[in-house]
Amino acid sequence: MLRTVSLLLTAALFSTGLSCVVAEEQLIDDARFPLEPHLILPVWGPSNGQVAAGVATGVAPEQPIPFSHYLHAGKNEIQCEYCHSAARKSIHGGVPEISVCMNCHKFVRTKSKHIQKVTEYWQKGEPIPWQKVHDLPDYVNFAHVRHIRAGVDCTECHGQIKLQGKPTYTDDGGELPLLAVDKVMVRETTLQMGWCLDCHATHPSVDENYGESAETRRAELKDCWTCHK
Amino acid sequence: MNRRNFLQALGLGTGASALSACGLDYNRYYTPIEQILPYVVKPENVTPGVPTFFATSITTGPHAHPVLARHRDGRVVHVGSNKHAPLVRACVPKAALLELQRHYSPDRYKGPMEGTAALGWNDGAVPKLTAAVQAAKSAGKQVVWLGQYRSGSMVELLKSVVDKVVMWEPNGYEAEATAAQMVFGTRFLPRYDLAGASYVLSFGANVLGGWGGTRLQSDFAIARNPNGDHVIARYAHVSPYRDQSAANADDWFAVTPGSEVLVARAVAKLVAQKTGFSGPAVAALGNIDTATAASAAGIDAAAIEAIAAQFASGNAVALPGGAIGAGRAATELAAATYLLNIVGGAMPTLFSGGGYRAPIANTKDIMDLVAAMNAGNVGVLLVDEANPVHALPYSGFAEAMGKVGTTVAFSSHPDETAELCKLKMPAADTFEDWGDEEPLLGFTLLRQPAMSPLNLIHRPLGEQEQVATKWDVVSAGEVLVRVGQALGTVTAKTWRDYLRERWGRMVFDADVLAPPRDRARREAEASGAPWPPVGPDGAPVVEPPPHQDARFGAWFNKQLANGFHKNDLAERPQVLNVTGNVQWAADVAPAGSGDMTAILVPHAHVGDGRYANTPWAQELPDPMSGIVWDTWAEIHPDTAAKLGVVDRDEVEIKSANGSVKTSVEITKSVRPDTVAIQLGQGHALASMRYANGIGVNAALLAKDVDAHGAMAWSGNKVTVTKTGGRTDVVHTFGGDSDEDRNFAVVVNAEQFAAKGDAPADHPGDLTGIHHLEIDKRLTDIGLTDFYPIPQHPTYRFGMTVDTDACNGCGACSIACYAENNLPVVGREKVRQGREMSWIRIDRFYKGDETHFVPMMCQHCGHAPCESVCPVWATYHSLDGLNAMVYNRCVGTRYCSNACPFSARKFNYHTYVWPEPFNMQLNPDVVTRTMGVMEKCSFCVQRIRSIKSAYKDAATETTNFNAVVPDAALARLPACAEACPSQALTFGNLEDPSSTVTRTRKSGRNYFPLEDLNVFSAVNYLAKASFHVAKAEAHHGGGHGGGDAHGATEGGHGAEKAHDGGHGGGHDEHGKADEHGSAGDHH
Amino acid sequence: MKDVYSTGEPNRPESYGAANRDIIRVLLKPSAAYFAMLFVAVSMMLFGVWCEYQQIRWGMGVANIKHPTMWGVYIVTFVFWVGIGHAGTLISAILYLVRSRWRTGVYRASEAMTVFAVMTALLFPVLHLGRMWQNYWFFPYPNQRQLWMNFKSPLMWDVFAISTYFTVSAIFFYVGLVPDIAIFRDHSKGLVKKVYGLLSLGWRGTHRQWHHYMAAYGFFAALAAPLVLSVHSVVSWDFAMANTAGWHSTIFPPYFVAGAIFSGCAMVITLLMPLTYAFNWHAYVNIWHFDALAKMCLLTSAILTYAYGMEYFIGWYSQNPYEQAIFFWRADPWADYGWAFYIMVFCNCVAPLPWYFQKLRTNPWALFIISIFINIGMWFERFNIIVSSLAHNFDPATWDYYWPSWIEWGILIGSTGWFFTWFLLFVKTFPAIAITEIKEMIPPPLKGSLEAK
Amino acid sequence: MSSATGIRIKGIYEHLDCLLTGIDRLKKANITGWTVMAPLPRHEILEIVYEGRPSPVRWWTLTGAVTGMTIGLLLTSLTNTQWPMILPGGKPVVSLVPYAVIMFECTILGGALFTTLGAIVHCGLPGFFLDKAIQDPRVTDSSFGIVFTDAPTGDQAKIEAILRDSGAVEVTSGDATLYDVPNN
Repeated sequence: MLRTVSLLLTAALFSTGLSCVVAEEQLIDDARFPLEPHLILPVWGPSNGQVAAGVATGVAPEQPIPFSHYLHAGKNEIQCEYCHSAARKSIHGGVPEISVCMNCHKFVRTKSKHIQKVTEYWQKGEPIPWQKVHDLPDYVNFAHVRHIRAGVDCTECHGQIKLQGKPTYTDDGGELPLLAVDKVMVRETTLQMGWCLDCHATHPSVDENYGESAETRRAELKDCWTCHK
Repeated sequence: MNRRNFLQALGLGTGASALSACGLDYNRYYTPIEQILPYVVKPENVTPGVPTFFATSITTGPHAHPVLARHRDGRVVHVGSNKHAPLVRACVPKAALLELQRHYSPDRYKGPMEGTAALGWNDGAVPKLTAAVQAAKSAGKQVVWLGQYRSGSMVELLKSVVDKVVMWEPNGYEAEATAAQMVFGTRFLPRYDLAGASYVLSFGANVLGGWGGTRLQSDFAIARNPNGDHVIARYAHVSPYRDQSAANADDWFAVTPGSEVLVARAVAKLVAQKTGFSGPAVAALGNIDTATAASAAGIDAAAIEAIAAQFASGNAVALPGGAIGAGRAATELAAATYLLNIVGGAMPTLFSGGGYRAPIANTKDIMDLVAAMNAGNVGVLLVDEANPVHALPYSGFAEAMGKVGTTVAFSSHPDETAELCKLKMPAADTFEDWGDEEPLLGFTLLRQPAMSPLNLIHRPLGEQEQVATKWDVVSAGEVLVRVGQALGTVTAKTWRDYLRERWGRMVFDADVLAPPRDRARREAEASGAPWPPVGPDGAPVVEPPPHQDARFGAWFNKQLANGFHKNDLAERPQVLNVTGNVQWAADVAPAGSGDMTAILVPHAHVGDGRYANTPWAQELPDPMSGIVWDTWAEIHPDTAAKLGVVDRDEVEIKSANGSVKTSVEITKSVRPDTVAIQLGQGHALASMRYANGIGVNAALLAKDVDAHGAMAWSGNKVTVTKTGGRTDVVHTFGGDSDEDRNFAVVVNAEQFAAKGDAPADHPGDLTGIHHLEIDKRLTDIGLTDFYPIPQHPTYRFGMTVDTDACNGCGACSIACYAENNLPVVGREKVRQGREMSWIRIDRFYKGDETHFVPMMCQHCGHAPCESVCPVWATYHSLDGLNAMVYNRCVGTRYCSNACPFSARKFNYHTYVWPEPFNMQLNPDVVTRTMGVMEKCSFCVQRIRSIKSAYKDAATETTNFNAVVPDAALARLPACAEACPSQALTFGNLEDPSSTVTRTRKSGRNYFPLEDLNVFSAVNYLAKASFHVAKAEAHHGGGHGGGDAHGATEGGHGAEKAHDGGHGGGHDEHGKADEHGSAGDHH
Repeated sequence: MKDVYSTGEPNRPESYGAANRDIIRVLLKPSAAYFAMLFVAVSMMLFGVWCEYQQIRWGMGVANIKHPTMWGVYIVTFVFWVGIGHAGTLISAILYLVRSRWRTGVYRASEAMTVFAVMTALLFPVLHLGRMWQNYWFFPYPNQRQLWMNFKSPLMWDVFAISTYFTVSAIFFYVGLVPDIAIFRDHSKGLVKKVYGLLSLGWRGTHRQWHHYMAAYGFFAALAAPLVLSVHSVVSWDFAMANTAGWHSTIFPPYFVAGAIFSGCAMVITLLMPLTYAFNWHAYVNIWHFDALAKMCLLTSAILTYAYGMEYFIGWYSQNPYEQAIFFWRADPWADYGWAFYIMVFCNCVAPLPWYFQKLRTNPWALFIISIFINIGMWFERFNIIVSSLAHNFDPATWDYYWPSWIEWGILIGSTGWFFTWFLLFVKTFPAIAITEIKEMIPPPLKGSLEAK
Repeated sequence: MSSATGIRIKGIYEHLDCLLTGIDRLKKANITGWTVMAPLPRHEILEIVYEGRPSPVRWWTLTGAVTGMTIGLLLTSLTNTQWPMILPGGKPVVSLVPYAVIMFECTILGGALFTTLGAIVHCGLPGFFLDKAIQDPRVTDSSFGIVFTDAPTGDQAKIEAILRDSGAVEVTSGDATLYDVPNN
């Protein structure tokens, strides 16, 4: 008797639950106002995924062109802002448009296979799909312009870029030895919040730039809404 | 498992143990590697990450308005105000923002189609259209253009391509234009300048709800502001229905439907007697006596006399009936108001001829067109965003379309009419097109593309790839130019060339070339030299066309940069002469049988239906009823009692033409013998996904036009019966009364006019609010608060909300949606109380007044929400902002419970923007995910960028300590920028000269729930009313409250001036009469 | 069979060994009825888990919380269970300190109830979070973000108060259990013996152990006693510290503590009454105990009634318009939540009144039914305080009506299932009567032939 | 602990007065190293053994409470001074009134945890620190016992005599016999 009652009770409980949940799903599932469900067990990432930005250093995704900062910025001493001209004006550092590459590479090493690939993009009018290495979460408002104007050196966040992308040459029998770059761009810093805060608290540029109001600026640099959207 | 996956697994372990980077991207412990896609060649003056502003104009016809489109990384993300445009105050019309969302609608036609088969432009659609036009012309059939109001070059181009131009909108200005033809002999719209008015008399036109363009709202706000000229414009509304505009009126005369014309004429007669005006206008008024008019209108004759007395006292302007006054005598009503303006002396200052002059068709013209179509006289019908199939269900338009050889839709979005067209040639919309509009005589607005036609970039995301979608649209002008080329009537190569050529001819020539040419001619005439000058060969010198002049390119670019051109016609008063006579209809009463009259009202946001498929327009609550995503029937409480219905009951409304069933909303905003229903809804078209199935089409009740061919929307008797059903209409409003909690506060208008907002001895003394007293012993030792107000080194941002200027239109709210990436949650979730609007426009009825009080986060100095957050997700920032860090929020929702203003909104779900709505998202504001609180941030992203901009004002050096001046802050947040009435003013409370600091010293300053002592950064200015008694000085209490501020806010200026003994002295006597006598020294 | 209707102290078993054997009976093979109850409890719990899964997947939107009522059934139920969790430690600690004799029979079961109720309550602050997966942000631990928490927030006090309360009452509970588990260990065999052996920590009952044990037990009681009073005070500050009218009141701490004891004692009656009959424990728990519990309920009911009245008096006396409005509205029988108010008043102020008659106070059915009324009433008390104050908060334009969704009911059901699952498992595996303390009430075996020092 | 060098003796009593007599006689005979086992903390036993000496657990409790309070104060104050510009609701960085709640809770928590620790240490728990000889299922049931885990071999007869004379129902000694306990 008791067993029957309890079984019936449970069955009733579950069927009510099921119908409620189905009704709830119907209410939620409106294609006009789509919702994104939360993953219950986010165990495995997409195949092209990386660990969420900021956790690990040494991240170096494969890039479409084996570009070498070692050669450009290091050996040839091209200033950072020659190519990354947006950094002084914009929140973005600005990956240069292909026309900037072509300024030189219309004439320089045009026979290189990699340069020919760049030229191909240029001629087709397609952007080069660079993979993002220094990626901050969407809720962070980072402005290159403020840091550059404050006098923060690029290397303080981006690391020793001039030493990155050291090339090796393989003689494949062609006219030019083929350049190979092990890691085009490596994230050397964590880009984590605590890392940002440490610099905001101690960087000497604040005292130089703000003089008497440096203390206020230090407080402002610790204010959440300075960096969070 | 390959090496990569292994490393990822390793990385996950690291991530999990470091417990970091789990912010709003919580869903992705892995983030996809994003791509950086640089430009191939960077466009000039575009820097990725820096917004570019394009001066352009938005919406068409008489409503065209100059704005700045904010372009960011290839797409328009917001529409801002054009501060430099003359004749209009800097603001963003609601329609501009709705156009912005419409621009990104997923329902937009993606490209030219024949039936449902996709076509190409150059090899399909355009040749087909050209062939059809040529065939029609050779067969002697008409090529007809049916479209929304357009002016400027488009009209000229149309006239050279098509045979007949029918520019018609369902709730347009046909009665006004026809009346102008009757009275003044030309078909145009008069120009109203409300800024100088001291009495505005509307016979139904919702002047504060968009009638006549947003310019009138701004002008009225100027007229309403007594600072400077000590006059507050009084606004009287004569109409059976009180809409959002009429709710702002000081006097509402609820006349019987159709009788507005009688009242207008009776008033005009009386005014003419008072002013002694004589002339043809008086004669044109015909015979009418006050008593007859009063009895027909159902109001006292004394009321008419009072209106006339007010009107005759000068600076008065009368406005016609608009959509609500469109009864059986719609045209006569417009004519009567013109005559009233003339006899009242409004012409030519407040009422003049310098209005809109482009074609305006009557509904009768549509009916004629239908007849012509049925007769087979129309070979090609071109439809441009006009939807007579839906708006005029009895016109037989849909059937007639079948009898037209080729029907072409230029509409960019599907609607009932466009869907029936055989050929769909979706035109580039307002953000992708060139064009111009002339809303006022001599005031021309340019339109330029602010972005290249919409397309979704191919972007790999995870393992699934988004298919590239491109909206393959071409400007309607471009198509017409090509057709014109084929016909041989147009020589320009492109639509842009056509525009430039016309601007060269019409504007540049007059502006730049004509003055020296005239001078040369005068000199030639004086010296007897030949004119035009002759060359060495003796032949007259042929000047090149103006647009080929060497200076033209630079000149045109300058006009483009401005977005407008104004010549002296715009400023010169255009006097109108009464040339015709008016045949006054004998019977103005609604037709049909029934004991009620249906007032068909364009929906406050959806309008005549053009924004029905725009989620923002649907989600924004109706200003008066708070209803969203629906139509409803407004019924007077007495009538409801008679019918035995309550709110949300279903009723059937039946006219001679048809019937609709809809929900009851009981309100005192209608006369007992009328029922008001919203137009614009009731679409049943799957391709309009947001409009589909929303409400009913109230146009089913109306069929007839008046004697002059204008649609008589509100001229039908109906019977209302209870069906017994219930509806699921969704309200967003709670109580109608502010329960005397000082949300809605009035000042006596005359008192306010006399004093203005000049610093008062006792801030807030005009409002008559009794403040809680603070013991003198406490104020003496400065102990009014447990804790001092936080220190702010440079800024404490604050806002002033002028509830007298606010008319409840909702532009601020939509601007906020656009700027801050607020999701639209849809009808079902609004029912559950989940609307996300950061600005809630509270509507309160109090006394004779309807108050619209925009409530947003008050950024309190002592914010109750901050101290309760366990994780510091909300805190008081250095700039005095009540900051909310979304990605720190865990979602306890305690802050929302603590907020006395209920200003916080919670993300119940992770909302997704269906593509391409996501392209409108502001990249400076993160989209929030489920479980976090959000609220007004005073547009912190704009504050951040303007602070940065002032630091970088000099290109080479950086002034790190630059302070943003008040002028640059006043309209900084999106809401303040959008407000047509400039009711919202932003600024720095630490700056003693800023507007926000000054208004805090005004006599009508008040803070809602001030006694909670939260030290809001938002102060409110009371609404002026002609119906309240003058406030007695209320020193005792007032001082107590004031002193609290003076003592605790320290350096906030004048409030300090009356601390100490002054306030305390009065506090000692607690009696009202003593306060009264003490108040005399004001 | 002993006279279970007598109001006197029960007749104790004759010897220590008899007490052991009486209690050890719980380890016998359970009946079908037990399994049926367990099955229902587990099913209810699973239903709750299912609802919670929906809530995590789709967000808080599956619950009906809405502006301005941002706290609903979850917080109501949280406060309810925290309140239930008061009686156990009150009985075991405070009555221990005041050497109340009737404590002995009921304290173990009510302590178990406390621990499980607090475990149930602890679910709610987590699962009511919009982002429950971020709940670790509530705990102070050094992190790379250099972020800490706001210790000025009542919710933070809550975190400390509830987790401290849970820790201390769980330790207290366990410490009390150790000698009794040792008894079970010595009465069982094989693997079971090993498990009990581990759980009893190898208790031997040496004089040294008893000496320090008794000292520690006394200190635990002394520490737990103020904690009992503080926990619900802190919970009440969640409301009293917010300026919301209807919450912002200094009377809340005593009012909440009294309410907690009220509901807790009622829940002890509700749980122990069937247990006593099921296990035939009349020698340990009888009407004498229930009578005492009912008297506690009567006292706290009177305090609650006073508090309800005082809220209205202060609402009137303060002349605060917001306070007045909210209290007037709450008591309006035709207003949105009038029914909830009158359920509360009936269950908490009127329903216990029959207990003033000794006859009804000693009637098992009257005790059981009225205690259930009290449980319901106390849930509605929290519903009234939380929901009605929020639904009519300061800005009249936002007023709205809240009614829980099925998901919220489901999670409430699930929490009940969770509680009863633990409780049912406990009574069949552990001594639900404190054997050792019962032994203290039995006269020691004396030979009498030798002189006792 | 099997490092015992002496003899193990166990006496089981069924009556409290006999047990108390036994303890008394052992004390009078200046014999140490006994352990009394009881199914319940009879105050007579504790009094006769400890003669009113209090348990050192109280010092643990005091230390724990003071430590907890200090931690509460430091945790709240130091973490909030790390973010001095965050003044929620205008409240000062170090606001002792709200922190008092945290300090109170930490005091109780610290006190309880240290008391537990103290009790564990002083009671010699968990039991594997105790000699296996101190184990008899009868003492959790209804009997009492006196156990010598390491009595001097020379005293065996004397001790056994005292135990028997005072009324022990069973006296065993040696190793194997002690571990061979009846199990019911």
